[in-house]
Amino acid sequence: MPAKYLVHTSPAANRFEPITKSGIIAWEEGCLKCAVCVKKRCVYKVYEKRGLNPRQMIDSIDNLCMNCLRCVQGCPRELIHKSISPEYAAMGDDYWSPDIISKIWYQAQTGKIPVSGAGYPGPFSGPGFDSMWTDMSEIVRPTRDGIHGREYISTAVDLGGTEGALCFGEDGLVSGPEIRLLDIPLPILLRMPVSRKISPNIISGWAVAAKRLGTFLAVGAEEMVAAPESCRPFLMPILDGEVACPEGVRVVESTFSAEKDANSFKSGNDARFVCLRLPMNTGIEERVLAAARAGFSIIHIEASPNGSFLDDPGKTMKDGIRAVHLGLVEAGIRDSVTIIVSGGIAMAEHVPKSLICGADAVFVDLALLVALECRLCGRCDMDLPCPVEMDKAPPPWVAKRVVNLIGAWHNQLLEIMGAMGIRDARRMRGEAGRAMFFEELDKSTFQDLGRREEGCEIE
Amino acid sequence: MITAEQKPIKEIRETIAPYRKILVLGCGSCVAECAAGGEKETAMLASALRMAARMNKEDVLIEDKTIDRQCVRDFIVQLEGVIEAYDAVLSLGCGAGVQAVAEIFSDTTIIPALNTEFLGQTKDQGLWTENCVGCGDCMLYYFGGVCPLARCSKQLMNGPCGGSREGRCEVDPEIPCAWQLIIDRLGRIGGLERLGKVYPAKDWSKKQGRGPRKIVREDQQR
Amino acid sequence: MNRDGGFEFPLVKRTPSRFRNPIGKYRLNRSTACIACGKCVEICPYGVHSMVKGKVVVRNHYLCVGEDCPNPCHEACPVKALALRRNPDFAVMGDFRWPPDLIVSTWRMAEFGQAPDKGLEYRIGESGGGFDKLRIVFGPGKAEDDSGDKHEGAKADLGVKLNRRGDNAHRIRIEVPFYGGGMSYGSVSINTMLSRVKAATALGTFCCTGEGGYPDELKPYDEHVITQVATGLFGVREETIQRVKIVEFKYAQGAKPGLGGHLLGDKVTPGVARMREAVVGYPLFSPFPFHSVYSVEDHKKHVDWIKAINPKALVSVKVSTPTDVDMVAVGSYYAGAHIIHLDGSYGGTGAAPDIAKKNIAMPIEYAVPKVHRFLTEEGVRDKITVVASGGIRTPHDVAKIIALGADAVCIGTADLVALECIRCHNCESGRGCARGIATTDPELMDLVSLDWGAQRIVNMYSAWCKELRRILGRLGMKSIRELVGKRECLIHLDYN
Amino acid sequence: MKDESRLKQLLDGGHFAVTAECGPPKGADPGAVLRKAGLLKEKVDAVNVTDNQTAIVRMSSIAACTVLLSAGLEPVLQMVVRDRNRIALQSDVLGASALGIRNILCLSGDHQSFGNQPSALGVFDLDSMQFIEAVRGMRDAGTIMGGEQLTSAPAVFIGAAANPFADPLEFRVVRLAKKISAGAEFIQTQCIYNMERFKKWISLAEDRGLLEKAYILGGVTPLKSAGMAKYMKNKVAGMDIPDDVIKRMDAVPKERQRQEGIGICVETILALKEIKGVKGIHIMAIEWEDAVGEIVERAGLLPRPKVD
Amino acid sequence: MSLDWVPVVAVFYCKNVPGGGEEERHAIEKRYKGSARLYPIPCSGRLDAIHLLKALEEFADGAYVVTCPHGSCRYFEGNSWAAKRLETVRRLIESIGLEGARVGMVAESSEEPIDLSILTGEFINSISKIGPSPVLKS
Repeated sequence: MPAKYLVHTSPAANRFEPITKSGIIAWEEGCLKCAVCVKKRCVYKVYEKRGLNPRQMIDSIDNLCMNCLRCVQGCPRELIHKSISPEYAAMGDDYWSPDIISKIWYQAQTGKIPVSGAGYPGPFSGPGFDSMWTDMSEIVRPTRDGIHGREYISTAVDLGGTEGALCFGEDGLVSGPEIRLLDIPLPILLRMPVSRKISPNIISGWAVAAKRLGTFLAVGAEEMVAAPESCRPFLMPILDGEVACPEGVRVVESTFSAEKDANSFKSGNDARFVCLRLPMNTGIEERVLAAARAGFSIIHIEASPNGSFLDDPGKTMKDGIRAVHLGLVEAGIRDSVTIIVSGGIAMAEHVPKSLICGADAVFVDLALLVALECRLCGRCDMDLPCPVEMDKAPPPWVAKRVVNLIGAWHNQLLEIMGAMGIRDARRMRGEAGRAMFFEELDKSTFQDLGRREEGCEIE
Repeated sequence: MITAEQKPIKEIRETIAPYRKILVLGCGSCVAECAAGGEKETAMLASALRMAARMNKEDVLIEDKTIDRQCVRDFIVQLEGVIEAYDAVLSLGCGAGVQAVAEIFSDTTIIPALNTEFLGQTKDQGLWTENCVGCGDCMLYYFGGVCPLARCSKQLMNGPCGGSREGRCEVDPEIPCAWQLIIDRLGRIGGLERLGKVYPAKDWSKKQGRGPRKIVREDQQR
Repeated sequence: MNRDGGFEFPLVKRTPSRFRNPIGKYRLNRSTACIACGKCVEICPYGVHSMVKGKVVVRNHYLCVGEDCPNPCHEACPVKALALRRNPDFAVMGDFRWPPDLIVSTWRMAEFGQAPDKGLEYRIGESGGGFDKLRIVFGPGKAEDDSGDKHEGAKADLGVKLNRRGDNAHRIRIEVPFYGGGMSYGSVSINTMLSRVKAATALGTFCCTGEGGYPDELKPYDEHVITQVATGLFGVREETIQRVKIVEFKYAQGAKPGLGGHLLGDKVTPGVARMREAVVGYPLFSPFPFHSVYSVEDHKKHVDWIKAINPKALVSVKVSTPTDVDMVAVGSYYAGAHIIHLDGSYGGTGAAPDIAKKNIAMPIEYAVPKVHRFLTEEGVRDKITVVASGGIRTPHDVAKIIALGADAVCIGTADLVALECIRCHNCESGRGCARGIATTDPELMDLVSLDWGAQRIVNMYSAWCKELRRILGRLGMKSIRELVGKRECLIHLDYN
Repeated sequence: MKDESRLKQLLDGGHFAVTAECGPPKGADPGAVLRKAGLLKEKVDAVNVTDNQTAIVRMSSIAACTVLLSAGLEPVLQMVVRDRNRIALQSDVLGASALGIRNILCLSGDHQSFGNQPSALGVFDLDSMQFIEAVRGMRDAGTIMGGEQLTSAPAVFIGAAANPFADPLEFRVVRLAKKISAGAEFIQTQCIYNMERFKKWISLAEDRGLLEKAYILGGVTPLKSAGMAKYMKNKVAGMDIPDDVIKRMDAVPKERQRQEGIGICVETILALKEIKGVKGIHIMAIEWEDAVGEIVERAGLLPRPKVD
Repeated sequence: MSLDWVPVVAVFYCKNVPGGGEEERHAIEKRYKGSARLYPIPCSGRLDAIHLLKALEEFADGAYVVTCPHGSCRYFEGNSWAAKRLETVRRLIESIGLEGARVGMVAESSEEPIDLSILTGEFINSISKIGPSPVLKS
């Protein structure tokens, strides 16, 4: 299979004991020391392999336990009980839930898709991306068998804009401005998270990962010195203010206001591409339109880390992306601009969902830290020592972990596209008709049900 | 099962003092059941010994390991390739275990960490009591299932002695009078007449006197 | 017991947990202050305490109903030796769709054959949408009288006729409005499979083999087996199709819509490999979709193939729930299917990528009304049987989905929960289910015995039938047929 | 040296026998034994010599008995099974007989944990019952345990102890019967203060026909003080002192308590004389041998009868 | 006692004690800089003797347990067992000559619970008085 269709992953062991959901409470007192103890019969050999990591005080009986509760139910003196580990429950926040964090760890470690049995355990729907379902094809659409080797699914996307229509000169050849595009093999770009302390080691590892994935790493212009020279073409320096553009880069990110002419900015820089960053605030669709009209062909819309508008936590980026996309479509200039979104991209499913809503690609930021075993505990912001000693993470390991995570996400993107019968990621952009939205579907299905009248009982 | 108790740390420290690399070796059988030498106790002892060594600025290596049984060759040989790295093994096995390990690893110093106590019963949570002296000639039938040799302070086979009072032994009122138990049990199961005769003197040759005892079962041998 | 048109429903037989300590919602602690007076043994209506050799012990924590108890032992205890608490183990079980209340009440139904009367929520889960926001509404004056078998619905007919085309195929009536969904040999053990099929036979309904082949052990139950023809065609042979009365085409499945079946290498044991004609230890992927089917016409060829091999067989078409599920259903009808089986996205039992479980295709609660409406508008609704599945957990879910337009439902997960599945979601890899249900490991498999398993499932469904009859009685209906598409019997808490 | 026990002859002759206890010294001086012998001479028929009583190391019982013999008193050799195995016990029986000791009282012995050698090994190879049987075998069959023939048999009158006050009461008489059937010919009992219980025991023994099979000598101990009474009640195994006895001791001033103790003792003896089946008394005046004379006199038991 | 010595205490606490939330935990660790290492546990009965020993052996000058009030353990007896284990550890460390006061346990009172932050301060105080652990000094 050609390299562009595949992300090569290889296991990258955890450096620290992961915090897992399970908390076993196994009392010795009163133990009858059964000849065939439920502990000995543990399918996962939890008790047999028991070990304590004294630095973190993490007991392996929690890490290996898979919650079958057989020991709880079998101990003749009922000395074994279960609980959720409080450290697990405390990880992250409402958006970056412990479940999401531990799944990212798993993917970064193994490069594999999380697979489990027994159906979906989660809530019916939720805010933002959790209120949409992607479509699938039943029998009447073309197959995909990409991941199994027959037809390939392309996840490549372009950065940059094209004209709405081609212009031809009198010679019959295409005239007009040259169409310049940057091709990346998957609709995912990496990005240094803001407001976290990132060591040069990590920047270096991320840069290598960006190179290996063939995508870009957006990184502060000051931090980028940490990256190896060979990775330079895969870096996207974030230029705040009038910082000079470093040599050897292909694209820079700017925070210049949209009012300023894109060309005037470019003239002072070597990079051929400029990505304009705009905050996802109320009215974003107008500002994107303005920027596009001003000539910016790549626009990065930054939402909050929890996937909401920066100025209104009640609005989710899902709606913001749809509004921007529709605004551009209505203005007839959708193809002249590439929309990259960031903020709250925490799970593989957020990539296709962002695309379906209208983005061309996404930036992954916090998830890159979580891939390195970050627990999002925020201790670094409080000047407390990092429980996973992030600053000591070796760059090759960092690169491997990130490639694993993105590789797993890539495979999951293929699953979604395969199910939809879409063979090109570019075709997925804005395909809202191939998605189902909770708000519409729920209302149209249920609003005309019966009514509860006086004296009625419900059950 | 065989019961044992850990020796005082002070005594253990004295016996291991000449050695630099020590393997603290637990046993997963009887002594684990009486919470004297199982995996957990072994880990605790090793940790305490390491701390003690560090406090006294002794440059020693103390590691721990637990095998399923220290009294069966097949389990002991699992130590091959492990034990050689140590100057001494501090064994939390019973006396039999300590000797078995010493026999198989004849060039290694084996130090007992436990005092082996008796053949006992787990009476209650954290309570073990002696039930059997291993006399080699069981007479429990005649005594209603209570052994006077193990449980009477004076090993009377024709008791009780004159010190029995309200069912307690004269030696310690904590101890139930074995003979009271025998009489009560036989009374309940209708076997009091068994006590009518004078039991002759015990044939102790089945327990001792001919060197260490052994059991040979040809049908079990390979 | 109940006689309906000559059919005799199986007897309920108390079938307790296989495990020593069944889990309930509450726990009682007995302190050393207990004087063994026996008061608690005497007053507890649920048999929680027992006297053993002069000591009182809490034998059956799991039967305690906690705060709902009319005779609380911990209050009556003369020496206050008893303390009541929520069982912390209970709280760690389950998930949004199957909260601990639902798991434990399903276990109770499987043990006793009736819904728990106190202390447990057995009707809805906590997913916050769909079934869990729908309620059955009973008109005024229909005061609840569900004591014993005296209520109005006690004799209500729960049977469903599956062949509505009126063609030459079998005229099959199932006695209960549900049958067992496909779980393949390999994904679950032969004991689990046999337990389900045996229970289905006793209940006068069917159970599907899934796509892992048709083991010979099922021979005695052929009359009640649906065999599956799935994209992998594992173990599909002419004789297997001729053995059964219903053949199911699996185009897609709710657990992973748009993806083929997936059996991880760990579970491909020699037995499984033999059945599937595959290699031991290698994962088995079924393709998606049928590579021979790209249109309704292709699909019809498929159906005709079955009809040629076994002309009397009913054909069921199992599909997932894409946006155009209504078109798919109509297409299936015109291709000659007797049953259109819609498998909603939140269901399934087998191994699936997490991303597929949650995000692809719509929940069954949306799909059934859509299909029901479209088939009705097309004028063919009464010519085809609509079977719904995917996240149907309780008798109340059954009633709700039928009121939304299904004729019958297909059940998978609940069967497994009856066999004491705890929903740890680890069935897919390693030795498989640690509780011996979804495993191919010979040692673990033996944890479930056939008689025990079959009786547990029979018991659970007996409880479901009682509940359904009670609901029908309260609705003033004499047959489950009357409920089909009666949207007015439901309210949605968000739109009311 | 006479061949027959004087004590046996007295009892056979229907006399009410009087024995007393004499504890050997914690030293090697025979004079200490002779001093006690002087106090008891003519006052009692035989003198029990204790065998490392309460597990405290003293002059050996056989040696002290020999000293008594030299002073013209008849000793009762007490032997406990605590300190010697069956070999040593049997050999000592032969030795004692050779030295002219004609009475042996076979006992279990106080547990070694009570004495001044608590870390000693308790032998208990035989129990008192088996020991009685062994001695009888040596005397009557002329064989040691296991049946081997002796060149000459020992001549001893075999005694045993009984405690009517230990539990369980019913079984006490069973055990008495066992001791008698094992070969005990006279029985010395634990100190009697609880007359009621003693009478009950005697009647149980009578029911079994034991009173005809052995001579029962009731044990008495004069109390020195109320403190001693309490101590014995609470601390000494197998002792039963009713509360009214303690009250009675408490009721008199300290300096008169010894007299009161002797008074109680005399009353007890007088009461015992009236009980059918009690064939004598055994006075255990612990380290108070000088009281024995007064007690015997006040109980009207002087002078002691003579035998030839 | 050297001036640059900073005591380190390991505090194992039942997650149900007042002030036992994650944010509070961070605040406490920040407040006491490197002196406090906090380990929430689902039930104090989860704590094994080896956890305390390992803490003392590896990094802590003192190891403490904070449990929910007597009688309110969700698992009924977890905290009373924790108390017994703590005593075992105390006896063991005393037998090797380590101060018994380096381990301790506080059962919260149900009437007047003391905030974990205050308790942690008290633990650090009492360890400061005892001085650096001779186990770690070398």
